[in-house]
Amino acid sequence: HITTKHQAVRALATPFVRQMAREMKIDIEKVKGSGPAGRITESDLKQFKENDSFSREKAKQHDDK
Amino acid sequence: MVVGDFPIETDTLVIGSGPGGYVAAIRAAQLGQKVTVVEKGTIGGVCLNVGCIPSKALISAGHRFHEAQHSEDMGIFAEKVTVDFSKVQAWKGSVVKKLTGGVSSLLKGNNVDVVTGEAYFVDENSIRVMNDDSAQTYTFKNAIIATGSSPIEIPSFKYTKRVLNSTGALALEEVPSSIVVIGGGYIGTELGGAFASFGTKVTILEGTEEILSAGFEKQMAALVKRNLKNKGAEIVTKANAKGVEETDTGVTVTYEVKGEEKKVEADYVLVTVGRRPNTAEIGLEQVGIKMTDRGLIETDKQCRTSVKNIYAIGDIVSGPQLAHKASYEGKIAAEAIAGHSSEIDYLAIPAVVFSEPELASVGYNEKEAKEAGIEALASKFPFAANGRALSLNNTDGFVKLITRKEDGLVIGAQIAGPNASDMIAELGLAIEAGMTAEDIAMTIHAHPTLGEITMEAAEVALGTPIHIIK
Amino acid sequence: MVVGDFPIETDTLVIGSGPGGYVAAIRAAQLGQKVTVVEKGTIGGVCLNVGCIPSKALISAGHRFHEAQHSEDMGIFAEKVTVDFSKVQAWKGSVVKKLTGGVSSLLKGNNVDVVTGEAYFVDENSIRVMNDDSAQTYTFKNAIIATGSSPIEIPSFKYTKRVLNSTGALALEEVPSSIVVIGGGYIGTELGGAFASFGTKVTILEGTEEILSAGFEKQMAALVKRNLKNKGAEIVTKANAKGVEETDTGVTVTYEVKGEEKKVEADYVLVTVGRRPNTAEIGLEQVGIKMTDRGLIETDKQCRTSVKNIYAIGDIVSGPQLAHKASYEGKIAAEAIAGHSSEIDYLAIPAVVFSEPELASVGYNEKEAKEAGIEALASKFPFAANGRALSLNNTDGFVKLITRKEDGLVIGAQIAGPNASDMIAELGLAIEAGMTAEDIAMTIHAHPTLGEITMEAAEVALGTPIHIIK
Ligand SMILES: Cc1cc2nc3c(=O)[nH]c(=O)nc-3n(C[C@H](O)[C@H](O)[C@H](O)COP(=O)(O)OP(=O)(O)OC[C@H]3O[C@@H](n4cnc5c(N)ncnc54)[C@H](O)[C@@H]3O)c2cc1C
Ligand SMILES: Cc1cc2nc3c(=O)[nH]c(=O)nc-3n(C[C@H](O)[C@H](O)[C@H](O)COP(=O)(O)OP(=O)(O)OC[C@H]3O[C@@H](n4cnc5c(N)ncnc54)[C@H](O)[C@@H]3O)c2cc1C
Repeated sequence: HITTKHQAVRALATPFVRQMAREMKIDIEKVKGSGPAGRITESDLKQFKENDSFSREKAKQHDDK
Repeated sequence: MVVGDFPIETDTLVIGSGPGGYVAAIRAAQLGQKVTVVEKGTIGGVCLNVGCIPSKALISAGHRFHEAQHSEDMGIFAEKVTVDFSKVQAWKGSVVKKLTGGVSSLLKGNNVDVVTGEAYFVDENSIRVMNDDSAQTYTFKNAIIATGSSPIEIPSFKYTKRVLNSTGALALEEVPSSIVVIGGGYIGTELGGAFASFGTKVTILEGTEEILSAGFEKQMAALVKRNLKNKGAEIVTKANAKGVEETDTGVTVTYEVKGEEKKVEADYVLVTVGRRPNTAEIGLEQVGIKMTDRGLIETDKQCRTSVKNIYAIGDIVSGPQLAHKASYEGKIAAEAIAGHSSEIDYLAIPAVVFSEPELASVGYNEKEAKEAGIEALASKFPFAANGRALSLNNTDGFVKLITRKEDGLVIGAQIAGPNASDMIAELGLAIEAGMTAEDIAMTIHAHPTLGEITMEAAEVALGTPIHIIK
Repeated sequence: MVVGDFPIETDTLVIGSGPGGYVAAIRAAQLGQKVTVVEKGTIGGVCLNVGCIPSKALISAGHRFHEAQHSEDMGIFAEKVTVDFSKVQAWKGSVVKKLTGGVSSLLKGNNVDVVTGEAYFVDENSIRVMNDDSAQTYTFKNAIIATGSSPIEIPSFKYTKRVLNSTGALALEEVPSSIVVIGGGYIGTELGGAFASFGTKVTILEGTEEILSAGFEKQMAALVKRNLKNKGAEIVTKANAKGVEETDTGVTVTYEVKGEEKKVEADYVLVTVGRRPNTAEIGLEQVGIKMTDRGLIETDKQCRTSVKNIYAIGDIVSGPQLAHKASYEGKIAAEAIAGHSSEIDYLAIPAVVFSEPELASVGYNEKEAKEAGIEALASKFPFAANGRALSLNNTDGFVKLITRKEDGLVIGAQIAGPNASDMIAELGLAIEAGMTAEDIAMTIHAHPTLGEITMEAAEVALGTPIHIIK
């Protein structure tokens, strides 16, 4: 086959947003997209990161207790 | 032969200067690496010298020749149209030279060292480069292998002066009066089509049920077949080429079709049955790089081989053997070496055939979507209902959009028609951006342009096309 | 004249069947409305009959004629190339007929009633339609006005057999040996270019500093000018056309340039100095629809006029006088009537000139971005460095991408070059989708295609172009 697509079902985001996710060390497959057809935007990534560090922070506090 | 005693040091060593190698080298240099490219043949690799570029030049010249003779219905008459094939070849050569010269300047301009010779791995940090009268060792921190591929030779069709591979066919000095093409893949179809435009009697022998069967739909191949037939070509499918007898003036090719043995005579036979990766004679075994069972080099998402400072890109790794895939991987490898997070991360690679009409495809087609278990919708709109296509007097073709049923997400597109090669860009972008049929339908497309066909196909997907009755 | 006693009722009444009207009618019908279209001339309006389509057909035929004679450098020679202009016209007519016939069938297939005659408003719920021998009243719930525009006539150049507007120029029965074009906007440039391709001696008199100055950059106009000059055309800018003297065999046009009065003789003079909206004789005053001071109808984002059940679209409302803008508004109006939330909500309308090279523009250009106070970056890549353009032997042009400095957002693009009309589609979509230069650069574009020029322009924006030295 000379036409290929990478994977059947995967997170939807523009190439730049996918690159950003890699740079932010986010597994883009775990992010919920807010755009049409579930498209992930830059702000979805930021949101995800915030929630993520928030929950890690909380987990850490929990451990400390 | 003098063996250089002192190895030359470099950061990134690239083997091969095709669209994989030279792009990797430039990107690596842009990212601050000291780069050396080793090339045993000509700068630009297969693509620029004996592939993409010269084939498209011949196709364009053939197109001009054909069109000059066939514009009567538009009121344009040409009395006697002739080809001076040596001039065609000279022009083709000038195009190639401009591009390869350009690549050389780009490499120089980016301070990339270009070394002529054949590279052979010594160990994971050094290679030896051999040319006619010397050998020199180079040490490197990282290497990128981009040695490309070569035409497969089948035992019953050893290459000679009249049994040609694509390189030989591209170099012919006159328009052959007849040619047999073995293999109706995109290379055979393109070159066969170019010669048919010049008036050569072309016979294509294809082993499977259909030409262009890898990646293109039957409906698309059918348009190309009809066009080829109008130019006098004969296309024999399910044909098994058996052997060739060669005389001073031509060849007789024997083939079998439906259990019957047949013969066809021609000036030349062109064999285009596939290309094999150039991975056999570069000393990969010295470094223990893992291979797939098909002779390809195994790589990860960053184009890294099993040896962590050695990368491989282009025709020698898995995926379609296409120049733009090689270049894309070249950038990834160079960026990965620079420590960037770049990864092979495309949703779709376009594929184009410069036949008449042109064919272009990106992402899923109907069948592939079904096989992948996606509930998909195929929406088609013909060139014949488009004002621009009519005003170009070129209405043969269609745009077919493949969308996901649940939300209209564009997951693929197939285009057959004039300038399909230009039109596919929009759809590649749409797929990468995760756009829906609505997005395309609501984007204003200029009138009268071929892009309106794409817009209308999107409207067909939504059930509200303007220029077609549902 | 018999006046129908009984008014005929309809849901949505559309006045005019150009690309605004017929598209509105079809969309309204698709949404379940009972639709009547009134057309006083020919189905398809200006665009299909005497505008976009016939002009592009002439341009294509001229292109074929020219190319048949000028492919020697590629090795293709034609001994004697001739034009049978009556055949060109017959072919052009067949293209128009196919499209207008198509629109008629589409209207029929969507159960739209088509009425021939001139519509005149009686009140906000009825119009009278007059034709040669009868008049009939129609009542409607909603109306969409799409009466288009007509060529402006200047007093010193009254239209005659030799003083032509675009419609007259498109209908010429033979290739004129010479023509003077007054007005170097896109219509004058396109038609002048078509005749120049056929060998007519063309003189363009443009009042401002540059041809194509509305919307296209100097650099783009310069390429077109050079091409026109190569075809023997003369272009006089800052020229003030004063008057014309007509004889049986030709015209003498007087104009002033740099304070000097000059004269030029030709077979014909074509006046293309703009188009005025057809809003004067349709009884708008009967319903009290608000107009702008430029004679346009005022509308809101749903194309609604100051009278809430009457809509207006196309050349009679503000914005560029372009067919695709009319069609876009047609859909919005029809959807608004159906109660949808549709609104005029585009980021960019593309504009294309079918000159040689083709010009296409979408979104902001450099100057407009500056004027809008956007810190923008302009990134350019030439066709001459692209393999496809070289293999087409057609390298005149560039892609210029306008991105927002802060984040790389694509906000505009200008293309001059072969197939610019096809290439602009990708960039229109990129703008509507809010994509960045990175997105375009990271999307794989097929090799060798013109789309790679767009990709490279995006890489220029990022500072990492492969095929150009920074
Ligand atoms: C007729 C034809 C038409 C084609 N048309 C198209 C097309 O339209 N679009 C498209 O996308 N693709 C097309 N292709 C395919 C395209 O040419 C290849 O996919 C592309 O060239 C692969 O690039 P690459 O960098 O992997 O290798 P190549 O271009 O094959 O370059 C490899 C280079 O490595 C050098 N090399 C090999 N071994 C060594 C060594 N040991 N030491 C030093 N140097 C070495 C070779 O000399 C060569 O120059 C076409 C191919 C052919 C034959
Ligand atoms: C030579 C030329 C080339 C052009 N090329 C292009 C191009 O390449 N791309 C592009 O986008 N645009 C082009 N245009 C502009 C384009 O044609 C117009 O923008 C477009 O036609 C506007 O569409 P419309 O529906 O508003 O009106 P029109 O197409 O003008 O249609 C209006 C219709 O209304 C009818 N009408 C008027 N009054 C009444 C009445 N009272 N009762 C009944 N019917 C009535 C008229 O007969 C006419 O058929 C070109 C124009 C010209 C002249």
